[in-house]
Amino acid sequence: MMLLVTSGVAPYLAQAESILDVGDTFIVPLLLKLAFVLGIFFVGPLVAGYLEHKAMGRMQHRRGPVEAGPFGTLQLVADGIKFIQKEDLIPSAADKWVFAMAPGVALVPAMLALLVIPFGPGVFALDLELGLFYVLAASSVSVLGVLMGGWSSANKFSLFGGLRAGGQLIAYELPLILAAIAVAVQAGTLSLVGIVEAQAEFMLFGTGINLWYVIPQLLGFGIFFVAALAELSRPPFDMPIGDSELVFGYMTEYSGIKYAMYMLTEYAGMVTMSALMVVLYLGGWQLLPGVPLPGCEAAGGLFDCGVTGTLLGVGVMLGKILLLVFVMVWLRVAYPRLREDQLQRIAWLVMVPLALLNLALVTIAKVVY
Amino acid sequence: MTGHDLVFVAVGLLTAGGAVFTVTSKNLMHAALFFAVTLGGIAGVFLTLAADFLALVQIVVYVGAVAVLFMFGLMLTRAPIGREALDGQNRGLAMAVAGGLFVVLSTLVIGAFGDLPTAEVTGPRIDDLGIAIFADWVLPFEVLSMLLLAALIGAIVLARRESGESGEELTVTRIEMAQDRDPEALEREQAALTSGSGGTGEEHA
Amino acid sequence: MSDLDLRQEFLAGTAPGEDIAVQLSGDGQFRTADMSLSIGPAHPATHGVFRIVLDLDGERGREARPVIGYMHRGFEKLAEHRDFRQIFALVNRHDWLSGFSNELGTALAVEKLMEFEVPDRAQWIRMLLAEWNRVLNHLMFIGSYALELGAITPMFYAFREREDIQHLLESATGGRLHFTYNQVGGLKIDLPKGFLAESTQVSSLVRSRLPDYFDLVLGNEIFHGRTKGVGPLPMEVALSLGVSGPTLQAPGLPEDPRVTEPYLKYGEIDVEVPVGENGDAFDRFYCLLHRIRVSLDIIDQIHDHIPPGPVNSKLPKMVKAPEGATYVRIENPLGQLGYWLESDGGRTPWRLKMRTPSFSNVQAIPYLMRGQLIPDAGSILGSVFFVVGDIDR
Amino acid sequence: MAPSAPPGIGLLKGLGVTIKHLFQRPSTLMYPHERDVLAPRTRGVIALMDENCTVCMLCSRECPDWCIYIESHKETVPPAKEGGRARTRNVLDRFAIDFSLCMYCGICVEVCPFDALWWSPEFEYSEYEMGSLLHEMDKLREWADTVPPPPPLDEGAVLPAEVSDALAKVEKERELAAAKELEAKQAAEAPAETAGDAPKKGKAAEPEIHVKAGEIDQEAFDRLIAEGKSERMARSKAKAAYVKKEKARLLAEAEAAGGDAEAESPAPKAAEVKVDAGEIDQETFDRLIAEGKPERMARAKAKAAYVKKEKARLRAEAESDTGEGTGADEPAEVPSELGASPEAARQALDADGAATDDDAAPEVAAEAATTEAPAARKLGDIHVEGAGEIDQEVFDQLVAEGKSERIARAKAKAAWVKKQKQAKLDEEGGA
Repeated sequence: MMLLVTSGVAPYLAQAESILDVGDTFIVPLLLKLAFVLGIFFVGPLVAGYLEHKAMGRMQHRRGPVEAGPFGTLQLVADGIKFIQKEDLIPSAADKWVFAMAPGVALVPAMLALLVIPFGPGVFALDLELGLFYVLAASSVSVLGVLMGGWSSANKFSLFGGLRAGGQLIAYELPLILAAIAVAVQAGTLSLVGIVEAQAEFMLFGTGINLWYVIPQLLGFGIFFVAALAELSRPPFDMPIGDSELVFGYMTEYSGIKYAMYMLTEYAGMVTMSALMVVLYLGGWQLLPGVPLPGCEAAGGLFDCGVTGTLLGVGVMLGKILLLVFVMVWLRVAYPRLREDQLQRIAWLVMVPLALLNLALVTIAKVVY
Repeated sequence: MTGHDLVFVAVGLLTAGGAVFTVTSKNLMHAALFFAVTLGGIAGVFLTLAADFLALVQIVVYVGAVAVLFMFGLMLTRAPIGREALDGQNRGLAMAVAGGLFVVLSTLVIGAFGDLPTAEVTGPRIDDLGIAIFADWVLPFEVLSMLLLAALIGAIVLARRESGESGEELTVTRIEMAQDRDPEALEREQAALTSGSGGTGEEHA
Repeated sequence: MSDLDLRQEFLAGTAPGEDIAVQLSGDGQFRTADMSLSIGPAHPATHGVFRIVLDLDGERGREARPVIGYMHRGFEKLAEHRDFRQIFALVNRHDWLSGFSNELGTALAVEKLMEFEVPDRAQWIRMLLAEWNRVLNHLMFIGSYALELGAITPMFYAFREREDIQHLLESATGGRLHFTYNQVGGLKIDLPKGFLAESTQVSSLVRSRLPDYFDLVLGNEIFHGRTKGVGPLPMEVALSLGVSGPTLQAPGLPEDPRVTEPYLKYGEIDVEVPVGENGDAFDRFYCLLHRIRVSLDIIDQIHDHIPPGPVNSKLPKMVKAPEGATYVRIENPLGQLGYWLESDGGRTPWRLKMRTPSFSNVQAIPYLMRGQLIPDAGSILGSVFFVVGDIDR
Repeated sequence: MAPSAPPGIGLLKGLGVTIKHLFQRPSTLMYPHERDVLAPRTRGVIALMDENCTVCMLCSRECPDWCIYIESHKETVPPAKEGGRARTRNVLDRFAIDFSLCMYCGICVEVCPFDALWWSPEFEYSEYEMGSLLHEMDKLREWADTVPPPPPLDEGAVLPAEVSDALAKVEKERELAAAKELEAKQAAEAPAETAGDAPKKGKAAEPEIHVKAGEIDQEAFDRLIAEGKSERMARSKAKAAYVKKEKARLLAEAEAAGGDAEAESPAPKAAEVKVDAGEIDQETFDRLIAEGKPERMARAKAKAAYVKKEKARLRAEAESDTGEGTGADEPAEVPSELGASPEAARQALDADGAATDDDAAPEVAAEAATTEAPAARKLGDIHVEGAGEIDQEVFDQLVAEGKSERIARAKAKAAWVKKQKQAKLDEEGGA
């Protein structure tokens, strides 16, 4: 992170329009941005986890957590404290360094991915020109941590979990990127903020109706969503964990804080991927297509919104993210797990051709109009 | 020396260190991990040279895919978990090749760019990159993609053929496998083979 | 379905390192290193202390060897040292999900040996409770099988229904799992007032919730993908292995002692036997789910039939079965339960041999698992429906 | 097999089922905050009424895992009459059940010939140490306060012999009382001559007197202790003395109140003495808590106290408005106390079994009353000979409807039996 900020990315800081750029010093906005990203990183997964607990509970005809805090809201905090207290076990046959480093390797990229995601009008740490590509690159590194954990545990179940995770990630990286590229082609930019802007300006061909990309790219959205589920190992693609087959996959031997780090990675990934989908397909922080947020009517309706507009924008964005997280939870509740070979088959025989088709269609449409 | 130079040196050292550990590591898996570090370091080098796009491509393709594929392959084979000596017994040759390459490359680079003045690095914009690839260099690009496709198909074909067709006879070197099989099972298998009952496929169907 | 199999001819004359000719067989897939994976005795997929050793090639198992006996408690021997009143508390524990049916089998065996005439009312009530017990058991397996395939929700729904039924049974028997309600000659005590009304109510409640399972599990495409064509058990193999219950009905044989050899009053009511077509995991689950429906139908029929009268008959102070032996088989929730009861005229059985459905069903596992993937191994393991206590006794 | 639906429908249905439940009320019971009402037959914990125990050792011997420990000694009881023979009897010293071994089969409760062992639905007695699961006599006695009355049996049930005997006796007495009332009426028509009434009344009142057996006569106790008797002995004697005294007192009271013939029923109708068992007597509860008893125990006792109080109150109410002619129809005892004799408890099977079953209180109460009344016979009570016959009409109809022959026959049989019963019932009603 230091690397990014201090070196090549520094020039972009100057041109960024983020409201986090207060004052003209360098260090204050930097700290502010760090705090913002870390805040999202630690609170987002908690909220997502709480939503999962509660929604899952209610859908299963039970209540979910109720005791810790009001309505059980502090359950995950309590879990975190428990994880910290637990003994940090390392199997004697394990490769200790790799074993210890693996959760961190998985965790850090998940954190870095949040750097460029805009959470509201002007609320982002960085507006990279390559934002989309950057998020995908960061999330693809996470799998190294999973593989390291799976291999170093010296456990056959962990090994299988790692293998499956590796195979799954390689298989789904391709459709994910292809679907994202289609969006980049349509928007004509790789910047996430730019994509949101492009969505605000996109009109249905020949008419004046503003639409989000989810309508013209419904296929791409579907592919992206499924690929994101697979990339995150969320049910019905949770074979790397597959508790009834592989005990707990690559996490079998982990306990205490390291296990918590893996879990944090998963939930942070859910938040990141949902945020990415909102930005790419669901119009970012816009409330409705073609309707600027109150307070944002000036300046093209995306920036310079004032306090109310900004807060509203952040609220809309978070609401959309939680909606997508809820859908992920919903799928987890409703479906059994697929088999690894079925997943590969879907990836290579269905998803990749469809993603290519989608890309081709979008490119043709882009060229024609 | 500017801060920029410091970062560049640090990243360069990280890359070089990763590379050294890759070749000296006694554990195959560690070597693969250090290799991933090296690849990541190279991405860092690109970044310090303001080639963001290249850096990200480096991460997606090499760290996210190639290194993962490496480890994937190692896990599928019998990569030893834990400490186990690993020796290709080609050290002299490898060192000679690596050393020669280093000398040749550094001579070339220093000879070609050594006298250029240090300037503020400004990488190319992606637009320029795209235009360059798809306008000026479109032919090499297409040729390269064809090559890669051919390699891909070739790999699949080779992999399939290597394991042979059902019923084919191959000459292989016998390896000792009997320690985990009881002799009776072997006899049974042999009897099944000699009676010509075919492969296991029929039994399972 | 099998892998490419590299078979080496182990000739006496060759030594390791020498070149020999080998024959290739299989379908020409990739070949990877072998691994022996021990699933169990404590593994989430085995629900109990049951162990299976898989020889793996990649994720594909070449051979599966079930290892049983981690839970052997010597019930058969224990029963030889407990009198005919006490063995009821033993037998309802070997298959802890079908306590009532186990008791029923024992009671029938002892009564058959003693040539005891059981009052009609007791027979009908026994049937009623046995069917409720069957529903209880099957609900458990619906939940656990779905869980094995990664669907977490059906378990919770199943337990909700189980709770209602257990409440009902508790009001009559006092127990939730180990009912101990049967005794030689009938039942311990009559049903409490309002039991039948509540039973009708619970029956319609469970029936109204059955569609949830059909929609959530049986109709799900992912579920189809995981179970259809997985672990098919042909009829002749099924018969030769002695499997029973849903596992035997899945290949299409409507074998069910309730119909083929009616005991109690099953002859007087309508019992439907659901059958499958291919004998695969899907069909086994299909049969299981439909057996719940059938049981509810039976329960509704029984409600109209229960006559007034006594539920037990006067017994001698010390129940002694006359010298001799008998065999009784009944349809337990998981399949056919047989009790071979031999008495030397004393107050305890001289020998009580249990032919338990789980033990026989588990025999099919090595056959079914050969050449299957690990996830399919879980799918198969869950679909032959066994209770570990019932395997090991 | 299931009809094949278009692809994707199954997935959507799954989503539908789960989202449907999102908007339903969860079925969870928030356990420590809410408690379930367990069935009276629930095998939660075994309670001991040690005063009923005769140390016959049957339970201990029949226990499949030998988890009941009994110790006793013999005592010589001095002859009742001068010159009689001294008898020996067993005195219970220790009765313990090891609940870490118990497998809750209930054989001990079942075999106990003197109703000393009972099942209680209480289940919250887990401990941190295994050894603490060994419940000694005092603890087992405390559980006895939590034993609910047994539930009434199903309509079609044949009552156990002892219960039906007791009911027959009650019926006989009832007839006797009716006859006497008739006589009394006739007598009242004649010029007043009430001298013969008092003894009759006294006699009628005798079985109605019921005393709480748990208390002891302190005076007698002290005296016996002073005489050097063992404490146990003294307590049991004092208990007996108390019971005797109380009975005498109640009898005297009854006689004193005896001008009015219709005020002769200290025990009101069973159905009226029905109390909501869920409540607790706060006063008792607080007192027990203050005494340092565990909360659970206190709650159980307070519950019992509440039930006791309520019953007493209801009874008093019933007594106060005996203007109506409830006099002769309910001589059945109300076994409100658990220390009651086994016969009383058995009668409770039918009489006020549902007293604490607050769920079904109203209708069960009504039904309990009808069970009591001899005239209200139901189909279930009637026995029909020859169940082999079938109702041809029904049979033909069912066969015509396409039912299988077996089903049709079974249903027709049931229809025939029902018809016969109805006919019999009508006959009786007409007669």
